[in-house]
Amino acid sequence: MSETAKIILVLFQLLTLASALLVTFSPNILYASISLLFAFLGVAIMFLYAGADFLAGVQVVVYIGGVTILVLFAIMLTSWMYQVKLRDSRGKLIVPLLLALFGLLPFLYQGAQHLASRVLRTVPPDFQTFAYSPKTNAVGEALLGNYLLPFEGITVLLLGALVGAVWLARPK
Amino acid sequence: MSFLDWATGLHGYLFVGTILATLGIIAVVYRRNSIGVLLGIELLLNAASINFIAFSKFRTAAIDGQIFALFIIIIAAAEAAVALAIILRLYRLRETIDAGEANLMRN
Amino acid sequence: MLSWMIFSPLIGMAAILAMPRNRPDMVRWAAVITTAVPLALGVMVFSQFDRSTAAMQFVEQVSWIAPFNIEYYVGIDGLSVPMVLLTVLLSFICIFASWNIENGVKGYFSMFLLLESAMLGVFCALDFFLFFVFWEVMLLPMYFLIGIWGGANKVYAATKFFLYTLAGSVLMLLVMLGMYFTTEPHTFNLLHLANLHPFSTLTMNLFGWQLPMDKVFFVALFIGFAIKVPIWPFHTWLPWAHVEAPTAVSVILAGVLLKMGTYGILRISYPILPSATLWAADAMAILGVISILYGAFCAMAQKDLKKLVAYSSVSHMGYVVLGMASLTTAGVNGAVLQMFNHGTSTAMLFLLVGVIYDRAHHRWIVKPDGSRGFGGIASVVPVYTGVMAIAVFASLGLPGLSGFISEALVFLGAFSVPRFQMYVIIGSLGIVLGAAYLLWMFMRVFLGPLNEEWSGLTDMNWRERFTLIPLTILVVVLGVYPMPVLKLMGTTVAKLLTSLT
Amino acid sequence: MVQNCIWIFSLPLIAFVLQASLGKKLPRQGDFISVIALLGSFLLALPIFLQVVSTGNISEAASFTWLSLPLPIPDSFLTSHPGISAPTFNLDIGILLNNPTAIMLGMVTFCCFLIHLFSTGYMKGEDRYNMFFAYISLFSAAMLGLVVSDNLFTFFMCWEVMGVCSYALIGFYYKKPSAINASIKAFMTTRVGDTCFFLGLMGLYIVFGTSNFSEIYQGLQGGFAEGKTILGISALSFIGFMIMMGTIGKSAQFPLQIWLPDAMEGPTPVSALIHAATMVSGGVFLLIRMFPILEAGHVLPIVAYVGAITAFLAAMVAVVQTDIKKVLAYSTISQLGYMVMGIGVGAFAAAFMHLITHALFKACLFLCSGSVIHAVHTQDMREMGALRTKMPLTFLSMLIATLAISGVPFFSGFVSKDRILGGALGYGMEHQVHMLIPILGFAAALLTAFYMFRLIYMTFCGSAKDEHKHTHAHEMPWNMVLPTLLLSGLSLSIWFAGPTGIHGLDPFEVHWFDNAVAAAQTQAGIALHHGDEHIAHTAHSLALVLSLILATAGILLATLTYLKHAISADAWKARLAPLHKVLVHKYYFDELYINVIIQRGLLVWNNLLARFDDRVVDRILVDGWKDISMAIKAFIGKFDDLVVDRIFVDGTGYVTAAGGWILRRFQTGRVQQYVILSLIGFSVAFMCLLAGPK
Repeated sequence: MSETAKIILVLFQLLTLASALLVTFSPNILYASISLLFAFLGVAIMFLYAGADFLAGVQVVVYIGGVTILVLFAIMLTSWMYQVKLRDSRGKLIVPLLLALFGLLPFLYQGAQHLASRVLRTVPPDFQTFAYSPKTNAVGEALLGNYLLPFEGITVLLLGALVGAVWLARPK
Repeated sequence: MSFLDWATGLHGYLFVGTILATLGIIAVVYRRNSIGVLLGIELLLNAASINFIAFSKFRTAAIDGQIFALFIIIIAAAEAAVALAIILRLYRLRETIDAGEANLMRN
Repeated sequence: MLSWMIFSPLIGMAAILAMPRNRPDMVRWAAVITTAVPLALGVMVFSQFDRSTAAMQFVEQVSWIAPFNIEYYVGIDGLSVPMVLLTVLLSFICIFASWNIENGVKGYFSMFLLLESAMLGVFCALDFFLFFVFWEVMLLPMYFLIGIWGGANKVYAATKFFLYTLAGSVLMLLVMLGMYFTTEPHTFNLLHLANLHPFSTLTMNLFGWQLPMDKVFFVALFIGFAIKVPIWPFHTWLPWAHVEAPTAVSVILAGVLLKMGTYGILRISYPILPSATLWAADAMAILGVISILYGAFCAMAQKDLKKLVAYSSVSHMGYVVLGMASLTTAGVNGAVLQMFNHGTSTAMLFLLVGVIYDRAHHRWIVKPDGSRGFGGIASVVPVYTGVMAIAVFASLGLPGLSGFISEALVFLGAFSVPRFQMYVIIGSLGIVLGAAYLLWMFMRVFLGPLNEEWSGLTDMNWRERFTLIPLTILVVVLGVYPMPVLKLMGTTVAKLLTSLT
Repeated sequence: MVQNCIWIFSLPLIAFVLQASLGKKLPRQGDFISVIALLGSFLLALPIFLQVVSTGNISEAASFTWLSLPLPIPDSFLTSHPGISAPTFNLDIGILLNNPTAIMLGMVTFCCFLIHLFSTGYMKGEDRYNMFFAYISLFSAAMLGLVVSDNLFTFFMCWEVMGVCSYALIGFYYKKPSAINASIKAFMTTRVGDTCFFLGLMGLYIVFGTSNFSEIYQGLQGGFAEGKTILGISALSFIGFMIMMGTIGKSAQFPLQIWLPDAMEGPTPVSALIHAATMVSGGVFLLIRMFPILEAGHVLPIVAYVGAITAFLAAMVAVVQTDIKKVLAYSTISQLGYMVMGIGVGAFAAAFMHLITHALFKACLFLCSGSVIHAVHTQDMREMGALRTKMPLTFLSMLIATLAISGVPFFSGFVSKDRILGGALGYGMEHQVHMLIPILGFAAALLTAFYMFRLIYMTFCGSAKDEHKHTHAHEMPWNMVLPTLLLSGLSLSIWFAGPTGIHGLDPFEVHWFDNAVAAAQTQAGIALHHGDEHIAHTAHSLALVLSLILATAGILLATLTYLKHAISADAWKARLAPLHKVLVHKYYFDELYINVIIQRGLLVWNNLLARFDDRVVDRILVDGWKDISMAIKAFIGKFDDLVVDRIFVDGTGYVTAAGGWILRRFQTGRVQQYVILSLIGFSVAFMCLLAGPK
């Protein structure tokens, strides 16, 4: 990868992180939802750079197109946030923050780095060809080949969720 | 090795994944608004996908990782739908979607 | 034959239990027939018994619990034949003696028959386990007979009797198991144990002390049997049991049950633990003499007729123990004869006390408050007085009646052992005291001016006379010519003593 | 002859059985059965007696094994000696007919028959009339059994049966409390003596292995019992002493004489039969049978002393008695004392003769007193008097018997008593230290004469004290008078030693008794130490003179005080008041035995022991276990309730509840808090994983 590509990737990673920060800490839920959108976009780009182009597309379609809009709808249907600004438990954030910084983060980070360094010791032979080859037909073959059973299972799940959501949200 | 190599390599992907996961958990835990909780969950799921994709590229160079990420995305969508339906129901019942109020399950 | 004799009462019992409740007379006659069967068998046994050998006769041996090689091993020899005859006779008589039991007639007679079969079992058992089983089975009916049909505080007496004897039999159980496990081919068979008797060499650890095994076994068995005899320190249950038991039960208790203890010692302790017997002979003699004197002294102080006779039984059984302890031919033969004679004479005494109790409903020679209980009733009930005189003089040891011969033999046997001579002289005081308390009782109750309160007494009816006639005949005949009974036991006692000396 | 003995012995026994069973129903209540039975026995005994009188020697025996017990012999012994059958311990009983037996048979059957005849009259009209005859015929059977038995075992058996008969007969009027007390006192005292006799018998068995007389005699000669000891002392003296105790009990000698006077409660024929002629003399007969043992056991001196003391003491008390039968009772004790003394000093033949003569005249005395009592219905001499005219025949026989007993020549008493006193004097002269024995003997002789004549004068002579009784007195019918006359006839000395009865001076000397007894001694192998002839001869002649003087003195004194009233009895009584009081109370023996030993000693001890037995042994030792177990049960119950239940079980419940309460606080219902908690848990686990060992 060329240098500029790497820079673009880093930029998008920073975008993802910043939007993720906004999602968790912004007092207004609407802003949080929109920042979530951008976070998904950053993630899609990262997928792209990781050679998962089909997934990046799916990500964009499903997450950005679907889930975020769904969330916006939910916000509008529920708490007229204009009148009622849910008072976040601002004061109480100090404890989780500390916990995260000193408790969770160092260990997750150290674990990941340790894992990564061990993984990178052996680079798979067809690294290059895989990284930059289109994956759609591979995914298609895999879905209907090795992963036929989960594919079918997931369809049943979607059906269940669909029916459930409709029944749950029906008007009285 | 430079910062760029680091960031765009496996380490960068894992670093972003970790941060996203941590922020996701904090959101889930401390968001008063149940929709905020939902957002947190979405973040978490994406962090997982990042990891799958990263390892799919840097470790196995095989499609499996991506298949998993695909399934995560599908499930996340279904889950979001159902969750929002529950939130609407909650709102209709309790006139509020404050996660703290929904404590019927207490002792 | 023997098994028929032991278990025929049980068949009778079953028949009685099946009878309707409202027909007491039917139950009574059934009981009579049931006890008549062993009596007949007993007579057959007596006639067919071979007096010349000391071996077991009428033997029946069937393996009962194979893994622990416990056998149903039954047989009789010179030692058990007199006892069996006594049991069979007394049981038959006691059925008639308990003719006026009113409440729970079925229960009473079934318990009685169970008691009879248990007693016969004990006397015929040759397997230690079987012996112990019958010993325990015998306790049960006695407890109910005294506990339900007894006198004032009958429950106290019944419980005391039961627990006291049970404590004794616990010791016996321990010894039984001890013997079972120390013998090489684990066996309960008394005859094998007698041949092996390895216990004299072994020692056992008892609470840390290293004690010779046979002596420990002997002492334990002795305590178990002494409670039954009863010998001096363990006798306190006897007056209670007798005072509270109904007439027929106290006849059986005195006539047969007291002999179980001495029979047990002769059947088990003597042949199996000869060295321990020699060691303990002195102690037994001393205890015997103490029992004689203690029983006599206490008897003199009693105000209740039955208690007096009970204490006299303690005294008479003291003679048996003294005779046994002397380990001489005359002594042991005398002891076994005394067991038989005491059985008949005391049975008569208790039957007679029962007769007067049925009529006057009290037994006071002198009422507790000092006023006269009975007085001068001889003029009112002459026949009763006559038979009572015979009974009194028989147990007194008047020559010509059965009591004297056995006492004479016991003293002869004991006196021929140099170191027992002093005991015999002290024991002979027992004869004088025996005469004293019995005649003093006879005088206060029968002679002297008539106490008007009891002028209404009626003399004995034919049923009561029927119960007493056989015993009187036995007492007189055995007094004049004791050989029929002595011939039975002679050879067995000789063999027993050869194994001891 | 042995068959006769069996019949002599069993005839009265059969009479007893018949009488006891069907007595009531027979005419005259069956008294004729026993009288005829006794007559039969007498007639059977007569030839035996006559043979002894004529030939002076009879000796037959027959025995059978009554009891045999196999002795423990190891089987090895039997197999090695096939010939011998297993040895057994045999107890043989049978009949021994030798001179003493024959003489005794003669006397006993004769007396019993006469007394039976007498009692048919005396007891007429009494209730239980038939039982009376049953008892006396059983008694006669027992006495005869005792006389003929060849061993000490049956001797003892008959001895005790006699004791029971005397108990039954003394207590015949069982309605009178005094009678039954007397009967039980008699039985108990004799029982004490019998037990000692029994122990002596046991001793015999140990030493000789048998109780047969002839075997014992041979054993003694064969030095069978040399080294043997019982309880340390020599076996023979132990046996001798015990047998003497038996005699003391039965013949009412010194320590145990309290029962005989009270035995007078029984009807008079009983007193005559039992307490004069037969039973009490049975004791002396035992000494005669067992003389060799006594001699070998060196017990004779003790016997002599007992005899002498009894004779003297009893005579003293007889002097102050007012009841006619009591006087005779004490005189019997005194005469028995004489016999025992006679045996003690070795005058074996004299004692035996005195036994026979005394039986005859004492029986006569009792029967006469019986007639007197029957006539005046009282036993108190002070209410009698001048019966001489009313009852001449009874008076005559009583006078003859009194003369005999007080030792007047021409009468049998003199013959035997003089010989005893002679023997005693000889013994005294030989062993100076024992001089006391003859002195007591002679003193007793004086007293005997005195109280016997006192009795005669108070009853028959003088003035009638009680008119009413006097007028009613009348002579008895033939069946009561005849026996007394016959007995008094036999009290003459001619039957025993010639008319004058003085040895050596008498022309028509009769020696059947002496040679019969001499023959008996050779049979028994008794070598009587004759000491040196000279002393014996002088002693006899001196004794002859002395006894004559004393007898006349006694009679003189009695006539002076009671007939002529020259000496006032009351004055002497006042002067010797303390002695009189002691004598009246019979030396306080009764009080000593009855009140002290029985009442305060035995009965108190019995009540104490019975209470001890009830309280201590029963309550504490046995029921104590109940209390202990109750205490343990209560403790365990409490412990179980408090500790186990409260602390452990409820405790855990409490802890869990508390835990539950704490944990509940965490279930706030807010999902987010659950996530936090799981996060904390996750991080802690993660930290452990990383910090853990590599």
